[in-house]
Amino acid sequence: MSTYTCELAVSNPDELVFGSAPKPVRCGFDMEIGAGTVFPEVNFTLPAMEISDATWGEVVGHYEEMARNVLKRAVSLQAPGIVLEFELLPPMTERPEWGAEITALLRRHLAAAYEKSGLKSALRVTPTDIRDQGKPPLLRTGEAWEKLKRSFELCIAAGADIVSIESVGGKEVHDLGLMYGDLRSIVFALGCLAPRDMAWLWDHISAMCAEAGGRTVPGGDTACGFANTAMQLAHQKMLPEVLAAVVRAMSAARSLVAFEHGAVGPSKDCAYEGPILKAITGCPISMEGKSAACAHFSPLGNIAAAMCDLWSNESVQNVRLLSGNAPEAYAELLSYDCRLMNVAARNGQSKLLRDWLTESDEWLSPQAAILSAPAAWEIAEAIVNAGDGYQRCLAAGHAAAGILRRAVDEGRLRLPAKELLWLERIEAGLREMPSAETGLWDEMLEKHAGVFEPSSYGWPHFDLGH
Amino acid sequence: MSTYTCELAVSNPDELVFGSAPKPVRCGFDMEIGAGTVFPEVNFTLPAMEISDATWGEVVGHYEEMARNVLKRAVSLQAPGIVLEFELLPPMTERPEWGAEITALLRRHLAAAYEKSGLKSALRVTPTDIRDQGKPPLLRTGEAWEKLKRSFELCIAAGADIVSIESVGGKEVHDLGLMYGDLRSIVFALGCLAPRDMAWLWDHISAMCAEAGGRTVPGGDTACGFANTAMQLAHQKMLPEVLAAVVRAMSAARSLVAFEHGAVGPSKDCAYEGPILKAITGCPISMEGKSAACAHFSPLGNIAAAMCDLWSNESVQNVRLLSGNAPEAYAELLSYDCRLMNVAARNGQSKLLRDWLTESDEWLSPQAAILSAPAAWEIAEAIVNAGDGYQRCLAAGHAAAGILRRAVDEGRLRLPAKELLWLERIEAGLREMPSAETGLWDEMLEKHAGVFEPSSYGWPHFDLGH
Amino acid sequence: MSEPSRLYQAILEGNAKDALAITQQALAEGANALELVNGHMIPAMDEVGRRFENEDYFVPELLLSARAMKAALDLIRPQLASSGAQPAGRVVIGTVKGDLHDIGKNLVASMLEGGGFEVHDLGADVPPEKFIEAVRTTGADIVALSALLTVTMPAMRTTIEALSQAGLRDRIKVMVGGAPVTDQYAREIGADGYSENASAAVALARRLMAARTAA
Amino acid sequence: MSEPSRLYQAILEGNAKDALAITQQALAEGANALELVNGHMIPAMDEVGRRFENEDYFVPELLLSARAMKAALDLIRPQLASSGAQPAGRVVIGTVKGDLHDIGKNLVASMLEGGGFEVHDLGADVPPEKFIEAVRTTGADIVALSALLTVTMPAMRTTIEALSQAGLRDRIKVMVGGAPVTDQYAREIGADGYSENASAAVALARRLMAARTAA
Ligand SMILES: [Zn+2]
Ligand SMILES: [Zn+2]
Ligand SMILES: [Zn+2]
Repeated sequence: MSTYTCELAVSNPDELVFGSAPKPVRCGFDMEIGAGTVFPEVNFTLPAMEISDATWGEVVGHYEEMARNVLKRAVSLQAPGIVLEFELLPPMTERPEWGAEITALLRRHLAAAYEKSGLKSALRVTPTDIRDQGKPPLLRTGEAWEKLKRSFELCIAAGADIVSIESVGGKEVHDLGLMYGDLRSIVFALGCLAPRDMAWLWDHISAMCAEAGGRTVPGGDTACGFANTAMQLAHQKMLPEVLAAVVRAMSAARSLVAFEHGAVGPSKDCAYEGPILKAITGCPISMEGKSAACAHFSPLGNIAAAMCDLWSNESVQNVRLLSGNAPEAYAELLSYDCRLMNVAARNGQSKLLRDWLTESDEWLSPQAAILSAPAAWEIAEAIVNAGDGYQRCLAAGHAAAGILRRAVDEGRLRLPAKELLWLERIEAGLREMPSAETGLWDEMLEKHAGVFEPSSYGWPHFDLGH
Repeated sequence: MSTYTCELAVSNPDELVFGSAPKPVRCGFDMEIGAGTVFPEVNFTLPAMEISDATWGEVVGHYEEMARNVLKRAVSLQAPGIVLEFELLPPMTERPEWGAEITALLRRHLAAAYEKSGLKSALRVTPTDIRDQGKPPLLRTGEAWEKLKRSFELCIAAGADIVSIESVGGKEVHDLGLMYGDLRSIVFALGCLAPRDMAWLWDHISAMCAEAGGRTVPGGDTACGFANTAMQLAHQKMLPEVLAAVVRAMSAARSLVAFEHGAVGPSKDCAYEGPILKAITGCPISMEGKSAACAHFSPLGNIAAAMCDLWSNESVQNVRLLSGNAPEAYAELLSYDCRLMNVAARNGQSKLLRDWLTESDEWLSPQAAILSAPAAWEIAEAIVNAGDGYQRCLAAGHAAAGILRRAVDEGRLRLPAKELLWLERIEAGLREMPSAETGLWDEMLEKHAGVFEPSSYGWPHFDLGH
Repeated sequence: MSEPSRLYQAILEGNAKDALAITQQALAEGANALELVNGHMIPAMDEVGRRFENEDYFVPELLLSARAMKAALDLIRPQLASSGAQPAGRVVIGTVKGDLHDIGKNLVASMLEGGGFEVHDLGADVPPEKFIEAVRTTGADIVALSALLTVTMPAMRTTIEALSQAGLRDRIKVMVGGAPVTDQYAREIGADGYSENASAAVALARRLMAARTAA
Repeated sequence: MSEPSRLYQAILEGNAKDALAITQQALAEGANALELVNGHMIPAMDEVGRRFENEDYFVPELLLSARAMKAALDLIRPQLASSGAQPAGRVVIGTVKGDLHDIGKNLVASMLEGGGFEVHDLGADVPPEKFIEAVRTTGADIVALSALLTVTMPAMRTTIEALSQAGLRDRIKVMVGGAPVTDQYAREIGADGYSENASAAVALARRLMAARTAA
């Protein structure tokens, strides 16, 4: 049922600004996302603790407390609206009833705040993709998939307004590719495996939302397990930044597939490839940056906000800070970040603030350099002009490497020698890739025998052509 | 040796912007504060733990870890410079050698980062004002003062680049004034008691800096124990916000005294009265707002940044977050906040961003309404046009109440009935105050007998006139 | 009985002068002291607490009411004592060693007094020995500990341990509070209860008294 | 002896093909297996570790070197075994129960192998019983536990407790690591050591082996 997107939703980079998306999304309690206002998306999780029958009461207590505090803060700061994200922990997907119970709990809090204080809100629920348990992982059959499916069904029934996932199809190969700096495996994972799993998975997720009556919005997917893994390894100096940058761009070709199979946004916060997706699909995006420093460091602190429609802290544990509990503190921080963006928008100056947010980071890191509005737009255009998932992935890689090369040549981006060496390796590696994925399958089936399960990706019965 | 400041350092509100102060301060490792760039000021403290001989090794380990992580982050984000604040915990002032040991440790880390990575930096050290131990507190004699003095001496010798204090003179009366909403006691504390202690104390602090050779800068004081107490009680709905706003304005008349007795800035982060001080003295100021939500909530998240020269997180404990330890996460957050301000400044648009930061908060809280550049300037002008400390305090109170009243009358600021009632009470209370402090002393000596020690404020031998 | 209704009103409005005058007159007219307290004064303070909880009252209103209540109560106390009436409970309260902040603690003390408790306020920076001594001399039912700094929180644990070692732990209930304190921390250090704010503290103290009687 | 110098170089450059060929030739020419390992291969991996620590090498360079080392080592192993040579130590490694992440653990495993340790990698989501069984069957000196999620950290404690209950705790050293793990947490749960990153893990393993021998 797939059709590849062949043109961009925005006609030039200057149409890409925070708060506004060509296709806003209505959901939850009177929320309209991407229609001119940036809203905070507050993500919270448990402190270090075991999740078991014995501790379940305590778990519920944590979520009660977090919801209460976050919403109290949003009301007190007169936030124009708020999205809560509940990212299920693995045991809550393993036992789908648990995830559904917390979903219902959070939804109750949102309903009460809407009724009592008129606070607009929506609840995003993100089951854990637990299908990576097997070696090789089984994606389309077996207990893990059954539980994951059930988790979506129950969370949708329990009141999720938006559902998302960080899907893992292809990650088993991508991890190895990253660790060995092996571009062929990376491209195979992002361009051949992941899109096939995404298409299959998102057809299911969209169908579940539709079957439940359609009030739950299929949000989007994130290349978290791919591009954020690369970003974190780069942050720890384990991988070159240029590789992380190129992986990020290529991952957009993968994450796009969710939108081609039913997702309508807001995309998931940790999908830093969001601006590229927004340029292609016109759907609103959630982003995270400096105010997610509680969850991870990044060279994208400000630039990540430049085109966001939701602004998130990614994840913070319910630990005590001096002011109060951390989720409440982050609700405050995000609210003020959003206020500033919304003031600029109110004054007709979104683009100016966007450009400052961009200038702040753009040339201090290759990972930032490929996420400016012009760069995201250029990569987006390369993607829609390419053929199948594999070719889109390659096109994104070429575009990103080209952006970096130009910036280096023109002296805007200064890179240490070891990064330059890797940029050359990547350019060469991309040039050496076969022009069609058919040229890659046999090599990869042999090289990664036992690492991935071909039938999880429909092999050998899928259509390799466009 | 006091001379009252009689004119403003800036000629109109539009000269009040972030990053630039008429009188920049040079200190530490090649830092120039207020000369065009906003720098992060990272404040950190211990997690909940006992400080004793037995735990001292662990204490030192925490500070080592915090310094290492914060500086690593600043280098990694290419911060143009950074200020670390070490706020001594009470036991570290009680045993001055402890505070000095940590000071030396932090200074070593700054020196190493400067040498290895060229990171510009300065170390602010803030001994605890432990003179409030007695009932009534003895401010000018006794063990507490001796230890406090020794703490300053040793920390200066150990390498503090900037020293500050949150002085407590007058707080014993102010606390009671706040709790009973008793404006006469509040004005007496802020206008009569506190300025006398400040003058005496800052003469000593400035002299200690000068005697040690002058490389340590006397930074400034904060009305934290007064106006932030009121802000926190207002946040908890224990006090009206309008009272907190008027107390904030009046507290500027108090904090100004430090500058008239040797302080040159940067003022202390938690002194939200900073913009008023900057307008009067031209000295650079440190401020905190949304990125200090780890330490306390406030209705001043963005507006607090509008005129800052250092941007601080106030205080964060060395607890673990998902990304790493909290002080490192806050170093990242502040760095990005500063980058945005510095980008706007580089583009010649400081005033525009300042106005957005202001518009974000200004009419959502009376406490914000009195901190816009025009409001701060108006209060500053009222202060310098008044006579002695008492009259300056009253003038600031009148100015703030006037700003709120105009905003209410003109419909910009909407207040609930119970806040309006208190605004009226405050206006009436201010009108009923005697025109000179001589009319207040007997009443207060009787009312607060045993609460404050008159000789701690020089009574009866001080000059009550200008 | 219009006088005590006026007493209720005077306390609610925080008018100490009126509260005193009305009480004086009522006593002169032979009103029952216990009935004045239980029928009018404590209900007035309950209403004050309710308004505070609802955010209709700020602290100053609450404290002025507590002050009015206390003024009237001081007048009545001799009659109460001679009639053998007991306070709602006896509380020893203080901010633990090393901690000099006491705004929150003062609030709790006032609210408890307003709630009919006999309160012995030891002030701030109170070492464990002083709590022990106070429990012994006052026959306290409850010890209320406050801490405002994270670095002084461990002193709460030390104080509770000292009470145990002194053999007093079973005789009393311990309640704790203060900005950095959490319910979980309270349980960890073996306190009997935790209160998030001053007016919840009264309800907690009443619960602890009930549990004490039940036990 | 130019061949082993070339072996050092081949490992440093991560060239498995060369490393294999050189080793083969050296063995054919009668080189001493133990001398090849200790004199050239382990020093090469130490240099790789140093470069990684200095941020001159990224992980791919490091892993390619480790892979080259392993290829050469596999070739030599029969000779080593017959000469009675021992590995630097035997390590059982795995990510604890509930945790599916294993990039960090894989890195540590590779580095340890590169450092001359015999490594038994149990993979991810490993229950305590499997660690116990592996310790028994391999005669491990060290158990290395990894956790990447805060919610799975408690499983580290459970695993250590299970090793104690199985009576194995005294025979082995336990080292732990992973993003959310801290030195303090390691001490709390009774681990013998904590490592912040993969290359520090080798140094830690060596220290633990030395402590083991000394004890
Ligand atoms: Zn993610
Ligand atoms: Zn302060
Ligand atoms: Zn501070």
